[in-house]
Amino acid sequence: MAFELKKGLFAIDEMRNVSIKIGKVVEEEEEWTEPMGPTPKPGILELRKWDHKLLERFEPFYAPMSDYCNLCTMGPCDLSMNKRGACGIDLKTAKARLVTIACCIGAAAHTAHARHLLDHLIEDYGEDLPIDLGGDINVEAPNIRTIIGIKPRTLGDLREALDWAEKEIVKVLHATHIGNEESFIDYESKAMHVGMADHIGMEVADIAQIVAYNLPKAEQDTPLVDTGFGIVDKSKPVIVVVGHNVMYSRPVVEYLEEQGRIDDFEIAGLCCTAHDMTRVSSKTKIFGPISYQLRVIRSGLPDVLISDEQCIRADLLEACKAVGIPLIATSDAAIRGLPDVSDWPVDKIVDALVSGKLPGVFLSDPEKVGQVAPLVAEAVFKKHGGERKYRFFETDEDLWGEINKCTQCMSCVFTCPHNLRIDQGMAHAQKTKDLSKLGYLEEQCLACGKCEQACPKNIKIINVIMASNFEKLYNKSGKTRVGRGPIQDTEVRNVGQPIVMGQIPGIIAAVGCINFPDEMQSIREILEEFLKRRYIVVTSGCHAMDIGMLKDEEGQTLFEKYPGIFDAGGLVNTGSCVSNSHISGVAMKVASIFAMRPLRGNYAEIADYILNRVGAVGFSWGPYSHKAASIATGFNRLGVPVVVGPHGAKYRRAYIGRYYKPEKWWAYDIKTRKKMNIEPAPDSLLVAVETKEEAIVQLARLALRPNDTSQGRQIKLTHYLELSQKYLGTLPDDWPLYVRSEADLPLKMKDQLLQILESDYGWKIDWDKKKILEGPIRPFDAGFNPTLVEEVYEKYAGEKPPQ
Amino acid sequence: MAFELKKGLFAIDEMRNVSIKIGKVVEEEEEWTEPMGPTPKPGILELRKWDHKLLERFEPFYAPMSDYCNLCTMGPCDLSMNKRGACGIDLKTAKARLVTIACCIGAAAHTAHARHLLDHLIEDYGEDLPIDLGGDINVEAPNIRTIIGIKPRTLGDLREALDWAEKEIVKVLHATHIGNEESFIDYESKAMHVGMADHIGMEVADIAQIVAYNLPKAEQDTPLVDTGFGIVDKSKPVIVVVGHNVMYSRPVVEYLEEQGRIDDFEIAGLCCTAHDMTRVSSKTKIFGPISYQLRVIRSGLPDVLISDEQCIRADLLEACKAVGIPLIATSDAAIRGLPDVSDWPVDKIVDALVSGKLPGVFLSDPEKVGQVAPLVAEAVFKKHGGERKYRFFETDEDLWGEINKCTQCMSCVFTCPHNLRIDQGMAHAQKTKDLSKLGYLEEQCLACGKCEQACPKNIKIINVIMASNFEKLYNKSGKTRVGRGPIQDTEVRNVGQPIVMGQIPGIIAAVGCINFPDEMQSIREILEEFLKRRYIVVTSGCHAMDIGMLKDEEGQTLFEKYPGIFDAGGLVNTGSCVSNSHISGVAMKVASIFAMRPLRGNYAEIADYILNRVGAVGFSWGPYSHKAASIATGFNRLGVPVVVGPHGAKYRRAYIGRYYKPEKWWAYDIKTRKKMNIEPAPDSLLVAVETKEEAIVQLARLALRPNDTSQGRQIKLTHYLELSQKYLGTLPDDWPLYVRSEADLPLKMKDQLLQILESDYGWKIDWDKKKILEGPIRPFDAGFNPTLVEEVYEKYAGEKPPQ
Amino acid sequence: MAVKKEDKYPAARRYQVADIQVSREATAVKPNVVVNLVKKAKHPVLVTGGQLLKDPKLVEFAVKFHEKGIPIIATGGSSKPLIEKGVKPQSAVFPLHYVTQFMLDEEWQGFDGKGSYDVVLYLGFLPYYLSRMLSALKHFSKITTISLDEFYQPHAKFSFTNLTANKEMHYQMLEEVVNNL
Amino acid sequence: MAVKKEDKYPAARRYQVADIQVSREATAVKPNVVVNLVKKAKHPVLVTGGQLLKDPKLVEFAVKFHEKGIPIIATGGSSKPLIEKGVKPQSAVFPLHYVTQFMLDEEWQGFDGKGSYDVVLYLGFLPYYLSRMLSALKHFSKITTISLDEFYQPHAKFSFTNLTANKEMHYQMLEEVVNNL
Repeated sequence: MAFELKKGLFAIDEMRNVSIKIGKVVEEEEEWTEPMGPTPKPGILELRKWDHKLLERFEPFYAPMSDYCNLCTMGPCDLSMNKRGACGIDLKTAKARLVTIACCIGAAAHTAHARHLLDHLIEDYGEDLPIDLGGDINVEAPNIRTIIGIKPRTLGDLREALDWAEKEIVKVLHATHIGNEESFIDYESKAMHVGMADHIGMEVADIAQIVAYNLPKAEQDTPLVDTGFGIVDKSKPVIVVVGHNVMYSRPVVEYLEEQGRIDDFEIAGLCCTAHDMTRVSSKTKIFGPISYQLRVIRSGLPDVLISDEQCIRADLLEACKAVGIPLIATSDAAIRGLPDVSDWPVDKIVDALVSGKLPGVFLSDPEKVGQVAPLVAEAVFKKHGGERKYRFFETDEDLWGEINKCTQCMSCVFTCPHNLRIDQGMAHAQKTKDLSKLGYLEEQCLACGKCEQACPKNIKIINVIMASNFEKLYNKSGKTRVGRGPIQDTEVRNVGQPIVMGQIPGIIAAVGCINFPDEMQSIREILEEFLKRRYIVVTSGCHAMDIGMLKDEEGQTLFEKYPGIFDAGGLVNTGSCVSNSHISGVAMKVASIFAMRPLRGNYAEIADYILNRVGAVGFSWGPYSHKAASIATGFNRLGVPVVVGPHGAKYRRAYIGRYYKPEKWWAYDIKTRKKMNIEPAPDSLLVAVETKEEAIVQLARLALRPNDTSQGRQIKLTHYLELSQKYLGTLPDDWPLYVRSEADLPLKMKDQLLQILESDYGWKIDWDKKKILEGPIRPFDAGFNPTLVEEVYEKYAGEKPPQ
Repeated sequence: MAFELKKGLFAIDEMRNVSIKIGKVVEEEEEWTEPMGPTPKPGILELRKWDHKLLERFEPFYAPMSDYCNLCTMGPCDLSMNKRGACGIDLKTAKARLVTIACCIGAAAHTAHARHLLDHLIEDYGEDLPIDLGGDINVEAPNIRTIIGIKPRTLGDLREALDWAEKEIVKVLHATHIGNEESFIDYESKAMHVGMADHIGMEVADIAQIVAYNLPKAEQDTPLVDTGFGIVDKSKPVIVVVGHNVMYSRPVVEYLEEQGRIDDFEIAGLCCTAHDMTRVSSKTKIFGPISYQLRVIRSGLPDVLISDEQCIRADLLEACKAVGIPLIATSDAAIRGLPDVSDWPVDKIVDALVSGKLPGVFLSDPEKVGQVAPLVAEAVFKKHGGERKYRFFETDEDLWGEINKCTQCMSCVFTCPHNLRIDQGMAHAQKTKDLSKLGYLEEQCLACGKCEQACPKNIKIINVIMASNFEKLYNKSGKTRVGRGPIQDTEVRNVGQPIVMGQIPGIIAAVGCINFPDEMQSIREILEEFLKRRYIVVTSGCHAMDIGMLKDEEGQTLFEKYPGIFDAGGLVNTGSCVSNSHISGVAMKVASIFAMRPLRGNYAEIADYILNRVGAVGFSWGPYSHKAASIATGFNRLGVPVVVGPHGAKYRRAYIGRYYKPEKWWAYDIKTRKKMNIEPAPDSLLVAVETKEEAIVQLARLALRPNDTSQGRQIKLTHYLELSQKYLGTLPDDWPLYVRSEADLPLKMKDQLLQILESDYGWKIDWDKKKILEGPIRPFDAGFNPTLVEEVYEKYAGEKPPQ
Repeated sequence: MAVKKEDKYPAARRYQVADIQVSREATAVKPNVVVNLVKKAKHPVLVTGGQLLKDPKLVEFAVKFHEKGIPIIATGGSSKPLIEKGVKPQSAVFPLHYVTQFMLDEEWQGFDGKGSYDVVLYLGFLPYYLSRMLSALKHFSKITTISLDEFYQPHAKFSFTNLTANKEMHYQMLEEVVNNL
Repeated sequence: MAVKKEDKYPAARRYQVADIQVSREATAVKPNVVVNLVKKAKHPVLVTGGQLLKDPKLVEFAVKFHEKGIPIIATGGSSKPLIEKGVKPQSAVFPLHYVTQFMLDEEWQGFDGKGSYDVVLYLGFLPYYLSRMLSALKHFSKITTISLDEFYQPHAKFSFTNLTANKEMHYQMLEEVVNNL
C-alpha cells in the first residue's frame, strides 16, 4: 500500500495549518547493508590526496600547441619557455587549465546527455521504473555506488547522481576561471575529478536507456548487425541518424514497427546513435563513425537525415543542402540555426522538408521525429525514384576534370591532419590514369574536408578520393555485435581471480574515436593480437563500429571470430560512448565481487585496488574529442592506464612516470607492514604511441601489475617479451624490472633470461636450483598486499602505515 | 506547529509498511498569487526566440585573436578567412563557441561560489533562515522570480535556483563540445542563456550572504571605508585578504571581535573579498583591485595573506614567498598546490607558517582561518618589529641599479598590455635622474608583471615603476561607500516613472575589472559627467573600489560627493561582483513595481520591457575576466546594452546593430495594433570604445529608448547633444534618427536643430508653429506601447500581432 | 624628407609579441606603396582614432589627408581637434567598433552613400584595439586595410613597419604619404 | 652529392599550416650546420621513429649514423629493422613520448648512464607527433633539437627545410650529414 503526497500544501486529518517538511524519503524495501565509505559524493578535496599520489608518480607532461594564452583581455600573452602571463600563470599551468576545460566539456557532454534522457524518460516511464539490468546483474551501477554512495533502484534515484555530477562539473569549471588555480598539479587533480564525474554521467545515461528502452541487458550473444558503407538496400527509402543520443530517433523504429512497415525502410546510423539504434532494434544498421559522415552524405544515399548531438560535422546543414537531403535536427545542443517547428503539425513539417521550402528543421519532439522522418524519406524517395541525386561525381569526366585541375601545390598536404600525400595521388592519376594511389588514401582519410578548404583550385578532393575507391568503399560491409551494456556479475565472478592473479594477461579496452594514424585495418590487427593471446578485449563507440567493418582475409570481422563473452579471448562490445561506464564499472566490480572490497563511497580504495591489481589498459587508437579526453582521465583516476594513438599527443598532456627514479615506485605492504620499493607497473597512465607495433608492445607492457602472482607475471611477461621480439626485434629494455623471482620468467626462455640477468645486469643466480639470489627490486611474496593509501593500510593493518 | 519528517523509512500511526513518497513540499504560509509565466526554469529552447530577435537586430561581430582552432586532436586547424576546420566549423562559429565557453566559465564561477557559500551557510544557519532583506524589500529576488519562477523564502529555497543554474551551465557547456552547434547565432543564444544563469548564481550568493552574515540591507547611507594603497597603519599587524568569496575570511573579523582585539589589527582586502569584508565590518579596509595585488605584496605590507578564489594572481605563492609573507589558501577552486592542513590543530598550522617551514598552507575550514590568520600576523609582526622586509627596493642604489640596466630594447613595451613606454621612462631617468616619467606609468600600470618576464636583463620593472611613484602611491587613499546590496522597492517606486518616461536620463551601471586604457582617473571623470547630469550611477566590484580611491582637486571621492541613494544624481555601490545581480534585479523591479508587469517565469516580457523602456546602460571600462563577459552577456539578454573599454574588443565578440537598415528596427505597437518602424535606440548591445570621450558620448546615446516620452527624449537628447558637442566637437551624426516630433528637441537648440533638419535632411517644417510636418521615422504617440514579442503583444492586444 | 636608407628601416616588429597567431601577416610598406594603393582606390577613406587627442602632429597629418581629398571617419573623439582645424568628418559619433561592423557589410554604402570603401587607412589608434578590428576585416571582408600607426599591425593587409623607436621617421613617412597623394 | 644551388633550396614550409602558434620558429638548416652541431655536442643521440618501418632508406641512414658513433634511441618499432642491420639501439621499448619525458628531466643520465643528451637528432616520425614532442622540449628544456625529417618542424631548434616535394634532396642531405660526421 502506498499513497503519494504531491508538491503543495496539504493537511493530515484535522490538523490544518500543520506544515510538514520532508527531506528525501527513500523507498527502502530492503536496506543496503554495505557501510558508507569515506567519500560519498566527493568534492574537489576528498580525493585530492589520491590524485596527488598518482600525479607524483605519473608526472604530467605538457606539449603545448600554442605558445600563447588568449583567454582574457589582459592578453594575449606569450607564455613560451614557461613564461608567466598577465594573470601570473605559467605555460604548464595554462595548459593544465586547458586540459581541465576540455575534460569539463567532455564530462558536460555525457552529463547533459544523461540529464536530457533521464528527464525525458521519467516523463514517459515515471520515476519509479525499476532499474533492472537482468538477473545476472546485482551490482547494477558500480560507478554510482562507488562515487555517489547510493544504490539506485529506480530511474528517479539516478537524479541524485546527476545532481552531484552537475555540481562538480560547475565547481571544476569555476576553477578554470582566470586567477584561480596556480598549480598544474591541482588542475590535473580537478581534471581527474570531472573525468570521474563523466563516468557517472555515462553510467546514468546508459542505465536509464537500457531499462526504459529495454536494450540488451548484459547478454553475451547479442545479434550481429550490418556495418559499413555498403550496407543499405538502395531500393528502399533510407533514413540516416547521426549523433550520440538515441532518444530523438528511437521513435522512428517504434513508429515503423507499430505501422508494420519497418522492413520497407532502411534505417542506418552514423556514430553512437547508430550503436544505440541497433540496441533498440537489430533491424537497424551501422554506416560508420564520424569519418563516414561526409562519405555518406556526399554519396547521396540518405533520403532524410536526423541529427542529434556531439561529434556531428559542423557543416552538416551545408553538406545536406548541397545534395538535397532534408535535415531534421533534434537536440538543443545542436540546433544548427534551424527554425524550431516543434509545435507545427506533422504534415506541415513534412511538406516543408519534402518541397525543399526548408532545407532543414529543428524538431525537439521525439514522437514527431518518429513520424516525420519516415514520411519525408518515403516522399523524397518517391521523388527521385531510387535515382539519388549525387554519387561523388555524376560522370567520369567530372572526376577527371577535378583531378586534372591539381597543380601539386601541396596546400592540401600541409593542412591534412595526416599529411596524406594527395599531391602524389593526383600526379600519379594524371600521369597514368590509374586511380589506385588516390583510392588507397580512402583507407586513411578522415574525410574532414580541410583539404578542400585549402585547395586554391577548389578541387572536391574528398569526392575524388571516395570516387577513386568507389568499388571497395561500396563493398565495405561487415558485422558488429550489438552493444550489450554491462558485464554480468557471474562473468566477473568467473574471471575475477584470473584477472587479479594475472592468469588472464589483461583487459584491453579499445574505445574512442577514429583519428587513426594509419589505415583503419590497423585497429583490427592490434586487437586480434590480444584476442589470440586470450586477453579480454572490450570495446565501444567508434572503435567498435570500425572493428565491425574490417574483415580478415577470410572475410570475417573480429565480432564473427570471437565470442561476446567477458572472458579470455572474448570480444565484448558494451555499446555507445556512454557504455564506456560499464568498462570502468567492471573494474570496480572485480574489486567488489571478486575481492569483496566495499564500493560504497569508497573510491580511493577501489582505485588503489585496480591500480595495483587489475591489469586493465585503455586503448584509444584514434582519440580526438573532449569526451575521449575526459573518459580517459576518469580511467586514469581509477588507476587504469590508457594508451592513445599519435594524434593523442595533441591533447597536450600525458601522465608518464620515470621508471629510473626508484623513490617514485613504492607501496605499503599490508602483509609485511613495510613500505616497499616496487616495480614500475604500470609506469604511465596516459601515453601516446606512434605505430601499431608500438601500441601492441605498450599495451602488453602496461598490463603488468605489482600484485601479479608468479604464474600471472610469467604469463604477462611471456606475452610482453614475445610481442617485443616480434615487433621490436628484441627483448624489451626494461624486462628485468619486472622480475621478482625466477618463477616470474617465461618458461621457455628461462635459462636464456637468467643468463642475461647474470651477465648484463649482474644479478646473482644459483644455477643449480636456477634460482635468483640477488637482483630484483623486491622478492616475490604470495601474500603481498599493496596499497598507496594510508587509510586503506590502516583499515586492514589496524595501525598507522610505516614511514 | 511544525514537525519534520527526516529522510528514511517511517510510519504513520499503525500503518507500518506504508511507503510514502513525496515530491517537494513547500511551506506556503502565504500563497504567492502571481500567476506563473510562460518560461519558469527555462531550458536552452524556451528563450531562443527572444535571443534570435535580439541577434537579428544586434548582429554579432567577431574579431578573432587567433586564426586557429586547437581544441581537438584532428587539428590544429587554420580557420582564417572563415575557412572550416576538420570538424566542419567555420571561424565565426568557432569564435562564438569560445565566447560561449568563456561565458560558461564566468557563470560557473559565480554559481560555484554561490553553491559553496550556500552549502556552508545552510550548515551553519539552517535551511530555514528566512530571506529578510529589510523592510523596504518585498521583491526580494527579482532574478530568481523572473527566471526560476519561485519566490524564495529561506536559504533552503535558494537551492532550487542553483540546481537550475548548474543544470543549464552543464547543458550549454555540452553544446561547446566538438560537433555540436554549427550556427554562431545559436552559440550566441547559448552564451546569453548561461549569462542569464550567471545572474541567478550571483543573486543567490549575495542574498545568502546578506541574510546570513547580516550585511547591509539596501541601506542608502552605508558607511564610508578607507580605500587605497596608503590606508593601513603600519604599526599594527596587517592581515590581507584577496579574492571573491568572503566566507573564508569573515571569521577573522568575527574571531577578533569576540576577542575584543579588532582594533589591534589592520584587516585590508584586495578585490571583491575586500568589498564583502567591509560589508561584514566597516572596520576593514580596501587596498584595491587585482592590479594592486603585486603592488601590495611586493611592498611587503601584509603580515599574512589569505586567498580565496577568482582573479587572484596565479603566481601568488611565489610572490608571497619572495617577500616572506605566509599564505593561507582557503578555497578548493584555488588550492595552489599547497598541503591541506585543514585537520591540523591551530597551533601546528601557525607554527608551520610563522617559522617558514611551510610558505603557505591550504586551510578549508573558515573557523580555523579566523584563528590562524591573526595569530600568524601577530607573530610575524613581532618578528620584524614593524620593520617589514621589503619595500620595492631596500635602497636608492638598488633602484638605480635596476634602472641603469635598461638598454631600451623595448621587449617590455611589446609585451605590455597597454604598450606602456617603459623604455622612455627608463631612458629619461637614466639621462636626467628624474623618475617622474617612470612614476607616471604607475597610474596606468596593471602590475601584471609580463614586462619582467620579457626583460632580457631581468629588471624588476614593476618595482621600478612603483618605487618611482612611491610618495603618491603611499598617499593614495580615499573612501568607498560600503556595498548596500539591493535597491529598495520604495526607491524603485519613486524613480520608476521618471526612468521609464525618460525624465531621469538613464542609469549608468559601472561594473567590472580594471583593464582601463588610461590612467585610473578616467573612470572618475566619466562617471562624474553623469552624476552631475543627474543620471543614476550604480557601481560594484573593482570599478567601485577604483572610484573609492580617486579624488578630485578638492580631495574628495565621488562617494563623498554624491549620495548613496538610487535616484537622480545618486551613486550606488551594490557591493562585490555577485552584487551585480541587484543591478539586473533593479531593472526587473522597475518593470514589476512601477509597471506591474508580472515577473514570475516571465523573462522575455520583462527583457522586452527593459529593452524598450528602461534607459539602463552597462559600462565596463576595464573588463578582462570571464565573469565580466558572462555578466555583460546576461545583461544583454535582458535588453541592457553594455559599453566596454578598448580592451573589451579582445572578448572577440560584440553585438552591434546597423542603424542604416530600416528593416531591423521595428516594434509591434499594442496601442495602434501596428508593426512600426522605430528609431534604433539602442543600436548596440555590446560595443568597445577607445577613449573616455567616446565612452561618455556612447553612454548617453545608448540610454535612449523607443518608449521615451517627449519630455524624456528631450532631456536625453539634450545630454547626448551637449556631450557630443563637448567631446566630439560637433552634434552627433545620427541625432535626427531620434527625433519623433519637435517636442523631442532640446529646448535651447530647438530653432537651430529645426533649421538643420530642414536644410540638411529635407524635413518639412511648419515654421509658424515650429512643428515638424514630415521627416521622422515615426510620429510620437504618447500611448506608444512597443513590444518585439508576439506573445506579449497577444497577451495585451488580445489578438495575433500584425504581419 | 623621404625615407631612404634601407639599412635604417626598422624591422616589422608587431605591436604585441603574442598577437601573431595569424595565417597571413601584414606586408610592411613604405610610404610610396601607400600612395599607390590610395591613388588606385575607388573609394578610400581615412579613419582616425582617439590618439589624435594626445598627439597634435597626428591631427596635422589627418588634416593634410583631408586637404588631399581623402574623406575622414573620425572616431574616439578625434573629430574634435579635426573640426577645430576645419575638417568635416564623414562621421564623428560612431566608435571604430561600429565603423568596422558597417564595413563588414558589403551592402553598406558608406557614410557618404557612395558605396563601400575599398581602401581604408588607419591613423591614431590604441594598437590592441585597432588590431582586433583589422582582424575582423581580414577574415570577413575584402577591404584593403592600411595601418599608418607607429606600431606595426600584423592583421592589417598593409602596415607601416614598427616605428616606435623613431617618432621622427614616423612623421616623415606620414609626410611622404600626404605629400605624394 | 652536396646540396649547392641556393635557388633550388625549398622554403621552410611547416608540416602543418596551423601549427605555427610559436614565438620562436626552428632555424631551417643545411647539412653542414647539422654536422657542426653534432660535432660540437657532448652527448648527441639520434632518435628514430616508426616511419623507418615504411622507408628502408631511412633505416640505411640511421645505420650510417650509428656507424659514425652516434648512439640511437629507437622508438615506434624502428628497432626491428635497425637490429636486423646490426645496430644495437640504446633503447627500443620506450615510445618517443616516454623518451621526451625522460629528456625533460635534467637529472636523467640517459639510457647509457652518461648524462643528459645535449643534442638530439630526430629521424622518421609522423610529423604531427614529433611536433608535440619538440614543443615540450622547446619550452621546458635546454636541449638542442634537430629534425632531419622531410617535413620542416617549426618547434625544433633546428630543422631541415621542407623537402616533401623532393625526396632525393632529402636523401642527399642526410647523406651529406652522415658523410661529414
